Amino acid sequence: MATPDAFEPDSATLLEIYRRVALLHANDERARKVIRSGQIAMVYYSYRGQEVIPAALSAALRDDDYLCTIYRGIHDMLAKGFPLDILWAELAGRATGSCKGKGGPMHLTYPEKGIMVTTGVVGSTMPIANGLGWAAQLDGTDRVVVATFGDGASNIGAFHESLNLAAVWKLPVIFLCQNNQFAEHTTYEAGTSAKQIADRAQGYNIPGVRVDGNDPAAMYRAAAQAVARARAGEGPTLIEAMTFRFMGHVFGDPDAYIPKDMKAAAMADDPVPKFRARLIQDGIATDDQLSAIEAGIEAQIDAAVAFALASPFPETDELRRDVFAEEIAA
Amino acid sequence: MATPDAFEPDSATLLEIYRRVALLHANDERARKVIRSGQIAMVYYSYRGQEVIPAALSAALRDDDYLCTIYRGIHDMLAKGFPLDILWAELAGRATGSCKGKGGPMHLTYPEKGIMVTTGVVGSTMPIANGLGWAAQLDGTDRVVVATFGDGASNIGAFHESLNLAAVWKLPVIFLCQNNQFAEHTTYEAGTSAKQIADRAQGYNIPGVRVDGNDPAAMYRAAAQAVARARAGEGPTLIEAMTFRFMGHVFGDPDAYIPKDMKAAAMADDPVPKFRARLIQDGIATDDQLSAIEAGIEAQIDAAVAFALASPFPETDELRRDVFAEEIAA
Amino acid sequence: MSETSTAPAAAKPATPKPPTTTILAGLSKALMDAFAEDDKLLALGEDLADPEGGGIVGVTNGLSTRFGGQRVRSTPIAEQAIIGAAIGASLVGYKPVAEIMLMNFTTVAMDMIVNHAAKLRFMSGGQTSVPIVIRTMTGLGYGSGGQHCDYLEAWFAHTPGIKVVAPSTPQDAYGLLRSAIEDPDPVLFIENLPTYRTPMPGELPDAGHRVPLGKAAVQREGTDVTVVSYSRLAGEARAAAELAAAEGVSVEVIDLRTISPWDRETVLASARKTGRVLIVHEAVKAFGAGAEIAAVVGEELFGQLKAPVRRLGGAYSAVPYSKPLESAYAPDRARIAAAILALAR
Amino acid sequence: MSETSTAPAAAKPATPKPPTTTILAGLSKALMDAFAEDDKLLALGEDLADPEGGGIVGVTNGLSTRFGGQRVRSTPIAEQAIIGAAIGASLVGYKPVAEIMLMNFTTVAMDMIVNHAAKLRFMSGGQTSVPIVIRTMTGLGYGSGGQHCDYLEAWFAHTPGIKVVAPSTPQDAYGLLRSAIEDPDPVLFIENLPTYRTPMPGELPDAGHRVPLGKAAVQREGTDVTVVSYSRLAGEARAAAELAAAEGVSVEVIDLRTISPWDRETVLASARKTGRVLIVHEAVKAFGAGAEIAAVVGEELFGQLKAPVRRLGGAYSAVPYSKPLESAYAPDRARIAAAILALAR
Ligand SMILES: Cc1ncc(C[n+]2csc(CCOP(=O)(O)OP(=O)(O)O)c2C)c(N)n1
Ligand SMILES: Cc1ncc(C[n+]2csc(CCOP(=O)(O)OP(=O)(O)O)c2C)c(N)n1
Ligand SMILES: [Mg+2]
Ligand SMILES: [Mg+2]
Repeated sequence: MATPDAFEPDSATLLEIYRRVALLHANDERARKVIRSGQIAMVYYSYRGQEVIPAALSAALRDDDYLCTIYRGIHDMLAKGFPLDILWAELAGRATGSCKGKGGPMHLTYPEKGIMVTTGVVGSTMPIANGLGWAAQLDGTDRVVVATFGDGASNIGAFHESLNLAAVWKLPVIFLCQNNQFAEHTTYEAGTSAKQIADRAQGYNIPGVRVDGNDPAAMYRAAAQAVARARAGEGPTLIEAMTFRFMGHVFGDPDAYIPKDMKAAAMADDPVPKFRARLIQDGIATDDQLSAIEAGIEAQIDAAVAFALASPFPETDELRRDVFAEEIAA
Repeated sequence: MATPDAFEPDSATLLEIYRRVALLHANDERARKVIRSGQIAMVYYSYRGQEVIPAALSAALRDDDYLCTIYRGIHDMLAKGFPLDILWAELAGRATGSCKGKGGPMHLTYPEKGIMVTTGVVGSTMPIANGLGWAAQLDGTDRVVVATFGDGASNIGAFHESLNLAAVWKLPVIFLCQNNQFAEHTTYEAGTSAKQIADRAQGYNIPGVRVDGNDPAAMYRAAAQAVARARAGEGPTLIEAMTFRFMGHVFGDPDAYIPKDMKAAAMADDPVPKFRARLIQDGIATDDQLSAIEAGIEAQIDAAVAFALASPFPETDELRRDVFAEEIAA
Repeated sequence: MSETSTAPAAAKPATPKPPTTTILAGLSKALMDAFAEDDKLLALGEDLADPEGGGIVGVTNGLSTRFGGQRVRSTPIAEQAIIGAAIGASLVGYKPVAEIMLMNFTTVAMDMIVNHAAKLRFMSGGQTSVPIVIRTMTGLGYGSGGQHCDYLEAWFAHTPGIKVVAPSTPQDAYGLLRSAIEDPDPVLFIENLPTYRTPMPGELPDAGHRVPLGKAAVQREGTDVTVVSYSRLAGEARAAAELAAAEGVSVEVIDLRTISPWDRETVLASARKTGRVLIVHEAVKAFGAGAEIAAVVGEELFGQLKAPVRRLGGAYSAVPYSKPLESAYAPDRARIAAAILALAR
Repeated sequence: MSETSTAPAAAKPATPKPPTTTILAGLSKALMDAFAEDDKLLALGEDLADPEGGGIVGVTNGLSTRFGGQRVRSTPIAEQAIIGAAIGASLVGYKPVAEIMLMNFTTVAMDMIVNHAAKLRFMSGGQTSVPIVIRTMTGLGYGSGGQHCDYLEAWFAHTPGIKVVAPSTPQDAYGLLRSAIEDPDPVLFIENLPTYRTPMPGELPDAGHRVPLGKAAVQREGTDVTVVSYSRLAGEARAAAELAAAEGVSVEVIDLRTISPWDRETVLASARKTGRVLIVHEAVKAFGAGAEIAAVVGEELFGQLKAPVRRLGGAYSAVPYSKPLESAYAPDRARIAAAILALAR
């Protein structure tokens, strides 16, 4: 197996990661703005602060790789290529949404880019990801599957059953823990016994890697190495990507349970401007180039929000459709 | 923390362990004989070959310590002091059984000796054991709790949730895995990814100990050390006790899935006669002394079986009792 | 209160606003009072203790500060471990109140609840018992979609050995929770999330107040139609009864309060009187708890009813996200009133 | 066959013994035939492949040898992982048949079954679907006690998005399993363990045989009483019908076969004809599937029935171990016959 260094991102890759980071960042800012404005009411789990993880990960993935993600997963999905217009239409509960308005923010799905499941139940990405990995194995493709989940989710039974099965079956699944150090209001220490979640990999005899998820190059290396391992048929990897969520658990959370200095330190180290400055400093892009990228993103989001708000709500008949393949009688 | 050597069993302890081994051994032989004779029909999970584990463990426990065990758990219970007469009456489904005949072999209970739960659901001893440990903590006693389970059970979600909670809460619980190398018909390797189950302890930052469960002194040392740790308020231990079940999964299992030489080797190394010979060789007991113990046990079992078979079956009214504290209306 | 004290002296005397309180307050007070009376009470669940904010909605706010972090403990996200710990402690004299944050998450703890909590008394021949309360919240109305607001009471009502309770008023929330805690057997206690903070008439009861398990409340008397409901929809049924009254139909509203064991006597007595029964719940109608009630009413009062027993319930689908669909999913006061009028016709 | 060929030539010609087969054989053949026809079929579960004995009861015996260890896989003891793997593979074109060894162990996989398998089509707005079959066995009669033989079909019938099937004959076992596998949505397939090997009349169907989901079978025609049942107790109902016939009561026996969606038309047509309905299942009576059927029959045929709809079901307790209690727990042919006679009176 190659060492992580073999997976060093080049400049083009870093720029591509930044493009995704900028998109994720702008979209989260917009989502909170739209909620505050009252234009869309939704239960929203901000991922602000965690953008680098999926941006770097997805740069190591292909479109036909699969993703299973969670309620706090819009960053994962956007990075994987979820189209903005049908995302926003779904958030707004419109008939034009990816799920016709039936799923909502916690159940976004877009198989065309491999975004197969979004779940609101802690831990439940992992068992399903294994099935997608089994399918890839049977298909004889080198597709990989990513299951993302939080630090808190590493304590639930589904985590254990899934990592064990993936290891025994040598499935091409990457278990990506986004360790933002809180599970709702509970600190890492109050819920999690392991010194670090990556330690749990030993119990499945698979690699366990802890990485600074806010460091684009480090995150890319870890992801690319796990992807290479999975594509080669060598089995699953557990990645623990360290990060922090800036906006509390759910929109409106006053987050009094977060020590003030901890939060201040994390926000002072905001990975988005830091990455941006780094690109300029390293001569990978100019301020103007990045600003142009960002402006383009804002325009796309504008259009998507407008599309969503102009779209119709679903007919109540939809309650009878998609329960089964065949429509249910009225 | 003292090293395992500090817990070396003395001669009296070894003899006491043998007394329990002999009881367990004789009772299993009798159970299979009684089933074959047609006197009692029951689904029976023989523990033949695993006797040393609970015999040595229970020598390190007190009567007021708690035990949660499984369908293959009669050895655990007898070692902990389950009375033979109400055991047999329960096996026979009689009103005089410990559970009035309602529980049967998979749900034996005897709180007077701390035998709190017997479950037929794989993994389910562990979550409940934690609650008993919490109670001990709250009571301010130094009671400990043992949850026993099989190697296969180490792959189910309840295992993971329980070890994590016990570790975070520093509960006085000993997680005792009786690794007989098969889960029903599935080999260790086909179901379990860990190199050894003890490795999983690292994921909870607790001690994980692998021991030859068929070696009375080694098993006693491991158990006594875990008990001492729990009593001292230092938290849980995971013990993986290596063993083998001689009679397949359930009475009548032709066990074609067990490699013949593996089984032959295990049976040639039967821990019961080996321990017996060792005691004589080491001058801890004479053949006559041990024979006298064994004869006494046979007589007790005779009496218990006779008691059971002479006892009445429960009245069908019992269906309305013990559903709730208050009897249900007819 | 502030209204009367700040009213200008010259104004005509303000009619004192009738007091209101909330289900959330009722639940919190019930826990506080019960913990103060019995030091064998424990509480556990995710984010339940004060360092974690005293519960995600605040029901247990203050409890750990007052009664200590050993008795009131936040847990990892591990529902099997939560219920297991509650069961274990209850086997040896404690009375744990376990919280499963949302009812949909009972799905990861069903083995502990159904195969263990509900059965250990029976399987042990009465040697052990499991006096636990499992508090859980649910209910649609806030756009949480398919995995966060199911009503699954029918599963537990179908499980011998566990009782199922669901209050619809602050006073009942108090009295039922106190009774559930005192009950010697496991009780599943279902709380409606969207109405936690809805102001409702009356004051918080004092510490002696109990509502016995298994006893329904006739919340409104009437002669033409009996509506049987529970949880949030009992409130909608009361509102529907007023709408129907305006159309000249006299409605008796029964809030079951306990779903299992349910109060047959009260329901049958009312049905005998009115001859027309409508059962309403938010859970999926098909194979819902209402079916059992309809089956028993139909059987016991065969030939004595004036109309078929009708049921309203949730649609046969997952709960949808989009607001218009979510609103159409479950019965509301208008649909209940329409069903009442159709029955009375 | 051996009987006729070994009969001495001089003996009077032996009446050929009518052929018999078993549910176990029906299930095994259904899997073999289906796997041979569609290489997207997968199977997984504990001890299911041939190195592990081809299933603890042998239903899948030979499958992995014939179709390969990649398609037919034994799993760790991890029911969430089993159902999760089935769901995942089904999302991208495979058709997994997952086995949960005993129905009581669905309790550790309810999240996967209820929150995911049953809901993903709806929540994704039809973009994904979950064409899996979950085979599970259950049923009392062999002294397994409280945690190994519950019938929990009512839980799943109450869950929109999953179908529930339970055969009572070898031919239906074959035809229903084939249809369940071909169905584009998740199907819970309930097998009765104690009758797996009971010889039953008829031969194994050939590969074209299908029994449509949602269609009941009128297994015996009659005019006085309709008995509705499924799974093992449909067989007891047929036997009870003969006992009742001896007393001059003509019984129509309906085997639902599919519990959700159930065949209202067939049940209502029969009920209209006989005017008397008895519903029988092994599951706990209270809040059982029978309640839905009774509620619908009572509602649809209000004023047209000759007697109240009656139900027989399991006692309100955990399943007891002791033989006399176990025998008293669920209806048998004698109790069913007695209920038929009481209804007809
Ligand atoms: C089985 C289950 N239990 C509880 C919840 C409620 N819940 C939603 S998010 C959450 C915290 C999850 O924390 P973590 O896994 O660290 O992810 P994060 O939200 O920090 O991204 C909890 C407890 C749930 N959704 N599912
Ligand atoms: C949740 C659950 N799944 C499946 C089973 C069926 N089952 C009973 S025993 C057993 C094997 C357990 O193996 P192991 O844990 O190694 O214990 P052993 O029987 O070897 O002592 C299985 C799969 C069960 N009882 N519970
Ligand atoms: Mg987190
Ligand atoms: Mg084993």
